[in-house]
Amino acid sequence: PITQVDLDSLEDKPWRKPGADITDYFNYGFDEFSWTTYCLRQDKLRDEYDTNKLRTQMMQ
Amino acid sequence: PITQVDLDSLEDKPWRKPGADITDYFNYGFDEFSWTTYCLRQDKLRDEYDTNKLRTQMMQ
Amino acid sequence: LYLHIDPQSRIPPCPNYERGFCRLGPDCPKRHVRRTMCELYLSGFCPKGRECPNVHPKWSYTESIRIRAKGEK
Ligand SMILES: [Zn+2]
Ligand SMILES: [Zn+2]
Repeated sequence: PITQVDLDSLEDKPWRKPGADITDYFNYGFDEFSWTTYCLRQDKLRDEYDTNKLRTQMMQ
Repeated sequence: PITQVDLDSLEDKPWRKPGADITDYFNYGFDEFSWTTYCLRQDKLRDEYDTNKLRTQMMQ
Repeated sequence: LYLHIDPQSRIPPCPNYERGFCRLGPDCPKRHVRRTMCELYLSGFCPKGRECPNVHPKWSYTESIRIRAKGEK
């Protein structure tokens, strides 16, 4: 299942509208900047994990 | 913020008593373990991904 | 007209239970409404906001919704 939505893929950013409550959209105190940082770090962790897994498989 | 949680230190766990309905206490399908994990995740992410903190880190 | 309103609906929903946990359980004077949390919001972000059919529970740091931690009274 999709657990992370890429902000760049969204044309409409309703939380930017005046009067919008950002916590209706973002949990854990995230905003656009911190959510993007978090997603990048998650990807990095996954990439490192995948690379290590691949390396182990290749050495067998 | 609390960083270490020992569930066994909780003397009174009324939801564990016979005949108790855990959903009277926990919403969204949480139980004591997943709830504690969720609380810790809230603490951790709110602290680690604080936007001001992230920006300071990037400027160093 | 007002006579047809379910008396239960006049009891305000419990803010702790809305966050996820209320230690008072069945003894709570407020209403505990069982609901479903949004998976995307649980992961951190849901683009639907208030339009989402599932709940985006609001968080606030409150001792009362914590399960007691080590050394705490
Ligand atoms: Zn309650
Ligand atoms: Zn949602």
